[in-house]
Amino acid sequence: MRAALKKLRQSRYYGVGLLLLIAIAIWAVFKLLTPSNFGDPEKLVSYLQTALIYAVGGCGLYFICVMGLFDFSIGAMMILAELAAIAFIPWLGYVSVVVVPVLVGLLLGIFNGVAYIKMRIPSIIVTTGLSLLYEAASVWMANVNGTRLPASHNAFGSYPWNLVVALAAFCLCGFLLKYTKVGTYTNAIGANELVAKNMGVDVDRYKAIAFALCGLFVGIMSILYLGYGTAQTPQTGMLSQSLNFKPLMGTFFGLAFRKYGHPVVSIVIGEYIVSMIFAGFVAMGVPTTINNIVTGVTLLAIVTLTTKRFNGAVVK
Amino acid sequence: NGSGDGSSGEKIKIGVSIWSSTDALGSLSVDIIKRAAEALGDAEIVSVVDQGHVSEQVTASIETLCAAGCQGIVVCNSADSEMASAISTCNENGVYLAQFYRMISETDSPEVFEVAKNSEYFVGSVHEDEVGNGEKLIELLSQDRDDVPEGIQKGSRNIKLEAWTVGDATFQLRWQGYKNGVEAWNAANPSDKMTLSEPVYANTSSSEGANITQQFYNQDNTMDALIIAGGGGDPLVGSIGQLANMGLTGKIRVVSTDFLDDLEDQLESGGMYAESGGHFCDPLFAFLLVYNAVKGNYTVQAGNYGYEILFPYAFVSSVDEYKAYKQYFVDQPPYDDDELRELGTLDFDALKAAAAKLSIADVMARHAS
Amino acid sequence: MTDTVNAATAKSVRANLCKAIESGKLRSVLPILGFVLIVAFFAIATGGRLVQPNNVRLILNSTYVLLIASIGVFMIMSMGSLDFSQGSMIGLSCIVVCELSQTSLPLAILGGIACGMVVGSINAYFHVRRQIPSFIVTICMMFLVRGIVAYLTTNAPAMGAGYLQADLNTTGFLLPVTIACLVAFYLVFTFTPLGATLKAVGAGQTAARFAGVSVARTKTLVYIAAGAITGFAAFVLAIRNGSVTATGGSMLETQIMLALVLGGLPISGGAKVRFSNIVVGVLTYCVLDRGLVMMGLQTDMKQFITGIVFLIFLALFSDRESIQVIK
Amino acid sequence: MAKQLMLRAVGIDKRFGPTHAVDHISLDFAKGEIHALIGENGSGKSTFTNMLTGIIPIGEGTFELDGAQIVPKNQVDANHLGAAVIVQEQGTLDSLTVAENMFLGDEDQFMSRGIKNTPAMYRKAQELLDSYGLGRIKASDPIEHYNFEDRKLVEIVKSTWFKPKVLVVDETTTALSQNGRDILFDVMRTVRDDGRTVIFICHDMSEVLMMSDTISILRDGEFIATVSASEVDESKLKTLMVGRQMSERYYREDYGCPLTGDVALSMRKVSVPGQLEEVSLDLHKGEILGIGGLSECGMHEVGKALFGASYDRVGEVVLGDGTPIDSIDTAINHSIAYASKDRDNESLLINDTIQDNITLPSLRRMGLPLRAGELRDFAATYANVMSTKMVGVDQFVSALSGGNKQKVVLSRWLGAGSDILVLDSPTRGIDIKVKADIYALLDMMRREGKAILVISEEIMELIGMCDRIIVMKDRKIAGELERRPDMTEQDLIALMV
Ligand SMILES: Nc1ncnc2c1ncn2[C@@H]1O[C@H](COP(=O)(O)OP(=O)(O)OP(=O)(O)O)[C@@H](O)[C@H]1O
Ligand SMILES: Nc1ncnc2c1ncn2[C@@H]1O[C@H](COP(=O)(O)OP(=O)(O)OP(=O)(O)O)[C@@H](O)[C@H]1O
Ligand SMILES: [Mg+2]
Ligand SMILES: [Mg+2]
Repeated sequence: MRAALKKLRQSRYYGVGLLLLIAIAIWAVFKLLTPSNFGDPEKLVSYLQTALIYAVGGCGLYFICVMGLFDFSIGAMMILAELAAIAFIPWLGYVSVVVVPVLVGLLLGIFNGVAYIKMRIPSIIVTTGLSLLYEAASVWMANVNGTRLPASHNAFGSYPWNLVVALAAFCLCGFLLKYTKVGTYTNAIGANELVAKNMGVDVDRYKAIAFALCGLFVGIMSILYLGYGTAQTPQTGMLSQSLNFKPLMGTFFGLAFRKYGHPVVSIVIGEYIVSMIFAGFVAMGVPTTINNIVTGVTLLAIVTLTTKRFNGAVVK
Repeated sequence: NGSGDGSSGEKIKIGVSIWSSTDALGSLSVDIIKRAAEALGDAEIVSVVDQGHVSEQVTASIETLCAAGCQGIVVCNSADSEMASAISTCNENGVYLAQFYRMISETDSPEVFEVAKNSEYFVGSVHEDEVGNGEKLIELLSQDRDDVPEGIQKGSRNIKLEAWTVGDATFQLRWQGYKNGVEAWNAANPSDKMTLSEPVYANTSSSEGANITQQFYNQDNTMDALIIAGGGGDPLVGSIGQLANMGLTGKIRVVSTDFLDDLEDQLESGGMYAESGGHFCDPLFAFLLVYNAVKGNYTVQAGNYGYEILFPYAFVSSVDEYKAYKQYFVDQPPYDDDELRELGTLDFDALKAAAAKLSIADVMARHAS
Repeated sequence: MTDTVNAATAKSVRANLCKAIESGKLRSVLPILGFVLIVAFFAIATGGRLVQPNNVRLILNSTYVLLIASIGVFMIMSMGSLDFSQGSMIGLSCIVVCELSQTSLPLAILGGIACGMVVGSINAYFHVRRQIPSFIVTICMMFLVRGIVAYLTTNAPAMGAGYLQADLNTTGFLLPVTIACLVAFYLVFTFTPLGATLKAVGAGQTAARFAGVSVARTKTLVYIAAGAITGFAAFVLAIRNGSVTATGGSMLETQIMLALVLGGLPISGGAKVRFSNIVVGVLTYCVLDRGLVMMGLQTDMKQFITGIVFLIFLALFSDRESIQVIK
Repeated sequence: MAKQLMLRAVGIDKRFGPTHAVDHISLDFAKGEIHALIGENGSGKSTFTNMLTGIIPIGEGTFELDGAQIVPKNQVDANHLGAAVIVQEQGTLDSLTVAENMFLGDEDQFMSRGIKNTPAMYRKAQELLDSYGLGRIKASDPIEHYNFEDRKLVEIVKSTWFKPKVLVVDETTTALSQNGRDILFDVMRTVRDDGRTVIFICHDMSEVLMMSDTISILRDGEFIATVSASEVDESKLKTLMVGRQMSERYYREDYGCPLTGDVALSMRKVSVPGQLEEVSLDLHKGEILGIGGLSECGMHEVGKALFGASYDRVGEVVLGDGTPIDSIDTAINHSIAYASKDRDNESLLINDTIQDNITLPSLRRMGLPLRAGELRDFAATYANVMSTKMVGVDQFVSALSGGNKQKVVLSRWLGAGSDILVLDSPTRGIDIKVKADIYALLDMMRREGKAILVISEEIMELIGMCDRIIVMKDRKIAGELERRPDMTEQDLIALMV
């Protein structure tokens, strides 16, 4: 029995299975509480819509969080990328909606990476500082062509195009993690930077690459986010930071289930759980402010359950 | 004493404390104040502080603007009690203060109201009748109409409410208005009752607006109306877009107090049912209140609340109404430079009368040449 | 001949300077120099307005909450941990203070402190006992507690009793209270083993343990104490604002972090932590922020300059040598 | 029969600050041999091989491998050039799969146009594991699924599958069980029989003699001699390694000093999971008690257990008067001192000042308020008692040499007025002069009636300094010896193995 359990735990699908079980359990709770308003197949599909958006961002953050770094500028990057997309529509049309956010994301990602590498300052701090600049830039960008995405350009806000873009992003992320050096090296740097360096991993380079990739995925997320919401107001005073956390939730799931493999799937299911909880609260008609509380508790619980404790561990 | 400085030919220095000068309503509000200052010639906007409606930043912004040498400040605060700090700061520094989009509630915050009354520098408030606005929108929703697209001709009975941030003072009042309206309807029509959902908050984000709309419909596909209480326009854009995506345009009545660029099309297609707006002139009057106080066009006396201007909302619920609104509020400013200069000389009663009079018809009368 | 002597002196001066920079002595006063520079700049740029006594008082008024709340975060960051839940925590404590102020003032203060301690101990439980990185724990808590704050203020802001604002909201009361907090903490930090203990945990948890520092207990107590301090800061906040809305304390955690880093606090904590980081950092942050407003800059420009100055200061202050792995 | 040359080191030299870790070593390694490098701790073995395998840059000199000069930039580069290493520390990384670990830094063979052929990589890794008889390890599993020993075995495969011309095995055996050792030894023999070369670093002389063909001895960074394994025995090797007749005054000279009956600290049936099993001992006042044994015998944990620092300890540690010592806190409060073997991580706050390091455990006993001047004087006093070489007490410990670091550790406990000292490897990596100072200090404290427990890997130190020596083996006490002039290393080694 024990051995079987151990074997199960070691199975490659244990983590994904566990997450799915958690998702189903949460679905069941809401379904029981509000049978008619929640959880029918077509509704389940609609919950996925927002989950997809944040999961794409979560994939990007995964590259840097796995190294123990963080990027506090993704909210500002996203806003700037979206506004840039809107700004160039008159010249580029649909191309602007797809290409510009990705380029802006990538560019700012590279910028973050280079600043972090060159200045040798903790990433949380450096990206917070840079987010101030990006926020300021988003105000200027908003002056170019306003803050609204024309309805004629919102195909990426709904099925099937959002799914196409999201799936492409997930595949790209999975591919990068499994079929390029980036995945291996970011993991290796996360596990032990000094050992990785000794193995010939150019640590600085791969950290910069990870930041660039994070930016790239935030750019892709911006396509979906803008398509879905079709408007974006510039934000200042670090208010853009509130946009950091939804993608981060997914990344936390990805990290918590990392040791079981399949980080991308974990991120997507994780975001789906978050999205489902929100929908569940709307369905029950209870104040959705509780949603934040429940999301916080769920996340803490999951991280707690998946954290292995050992004596004398140095945790910061 | 700050107010003494302005006499020697220098410009009158006015500061603005606002939640954000970069979002839709915020930038309109700041622009109209700046334009007025320019037109008047002898006033300058020293600084605009974005405080994000975070209480401590609101109080800090008043202190900073006083330190910056302002003679008058206009503020859109987030909670009544912040005004107690703000007013005492202004009292100490001899700086005139007026609120826009806000007023101090005598019933909810009697102490703050008292502070305002006792101040010689709190000039007063310009605000909309938010409760009335809420009631009016519900009234519009309840009516059967035949001059609108087919799917939304019948009066609404199942209304969903989308808000922006939790606990925002303006939202509280509008919400009260919605509730009053629903109650009034239900009292009058016990056999045909109306329901209003709990508010769900979209945080001024269009994506969250879209998501909420989707979840409202998921929860209850018999909904026939959606109120987007505000949030600067983004949540509204997101919600309308989502309804369009779900093929529900022209099937669910959408009302809001935020204005859209493409309102005409939306009204035509049934994407929108009605809107209240035009309130972006409100900061202008707060500015004028302070400006005139600094100039000495009237004095602020301790012992009464100060000057209060109840700013009228413009309601738009048909294409024709919008056309007029667009011509006189959007395409050209409701006051031209000469008129602004004229407003800058008025005493309070005249100012109040001017504000009360502002409507589409009023602008039409002044500008139709 | 004198030339060579001069050259030699110049050389030795330069060598000494290099040495001073290397040994980190100069680096530890750089933030103070930065502060002086910023004050001097804005004093000139605002035509002396910044340093007029009355305006100094006005600017100080808005620093009290930040100064007090920074003490707790300072302790946490000295140990190399982080706390992002401060903003939500102060919001919640402030609600408690406001509600209890209707009953009695001492009860309100104690209630606020107790509330902060509860949140702090939850942070401590997950971080210390469950060994989850503080970054993750406190971000989750930030969400969770913000949700509670929003829930409690859904229908109306939590209103404090009138006397809070009417009687206590004066420089004459708040400034001494803030100074008292800072002095009290300074005394405890400098003249008891607390300071050495915090730095030791930041410099190396394992080694600190073998030198008799109970790391788990220290961390737990510090998180709880930081909660208590934040709870007290919530009392000051309640005095200044009179009520709490759903956004009460929003972004405070980021402001504190930026301020402390501007004050020269190494984000990994440890030996180079100084009490002056708190005061210098908060004042620099506030002078920068308020100074730009006083110069009449637009939001976007103001923000842009803040960002640039922040990054420049960082690049100059941060001590890169002693950290091998920068996260 | 002259063997062909595989590797020639010419004038290899490395300094760390003033430490001359490797002093112009020239050495030849033949094809088809297992060539042991032996020498005391700190004699430069690892530094030498680390330069060969790209872990640290070469200071001076050249390596010629199979006729061509090599200058490896990093470990992977060295692998490509034909030199590989298995180190003692864990060299595999969490959160990578077994295969990713095996090919870390060496993915290029599976890359085409930037795309990694992961299935091919897994297949190849699995084939390699199978060929080493490690089929139970799955190449696609995350490495966390395996225990320390299995991970070590993965490292062995990782460093040898590509048939390096020179394989360095640096103190790897201590990490392995018998079974793992057998696998490693097989690998080493295969390499040799294949006509390639193994450089074998090991402190266990019997293993050295069993496995190697040629033995080179280093001492204090200098090359001493190369001998054929068949021509020497352990004692000869030891003499070569130590290379000096112990001066009479180096260790203490007295014998037959009777033990006081006063027990200062005792352990009763103490077990620590995986480390100790039912160990009991008494430490008396005025004695130096030595604990010896091979690596991994559990002796280091004895020190931690006595200091209240072990996790999950069962059994009791009590003072002479019966006061239980259950935490570091109580230990320090009852004047117990502890210096860890892992000086940089467990003894010293490396990134902190000398002053902070010395005063930290004593703060609790100083009256409040603490005064900066007093603290500084306190630190300076005790640092000077130990004649620590430093710029000042506000210097960072990280900038000190190994010996001075240890002096700071001892100053700290002198300052704390400790009566019971538990010292783990007190002279590890320390030069003769400082060693002698430390020995003198220990002897003086003994005579003052303090109780001292010395855990040491250096047998001579135990014989020279201790009143009693407890030898440990496999987490248990294997025997105890009384101090006597004619004790030999063999007496202890007999108990250890
Ligand atoms: N990175 C370093 N910085 C400073 N000194 C070093 C460094 N690495 C080694 N040393 C010093 O160089 C000398 C040789 O060390 P090395 O590790 O090569 O010895 P070793 O023979 O391998 O010892 P052991 O048997 O303990 O492993 C020692 O005095 C050591 O303290
Ligand atoms: N890890 C290190 N990092 C930086 N500098 C070091 C390091 N180790 C040693 N040093 C420098 O080298 C100098 C000598 O250190 P080292 O340990 O080599 O001395 P040593 O001659 O072996 O003395 P001791 O016998 O006391 O160990 C130190 O003063 C220090 O400046
Ligand atoms: Mg070695
Ligand atoms: Mg040394």
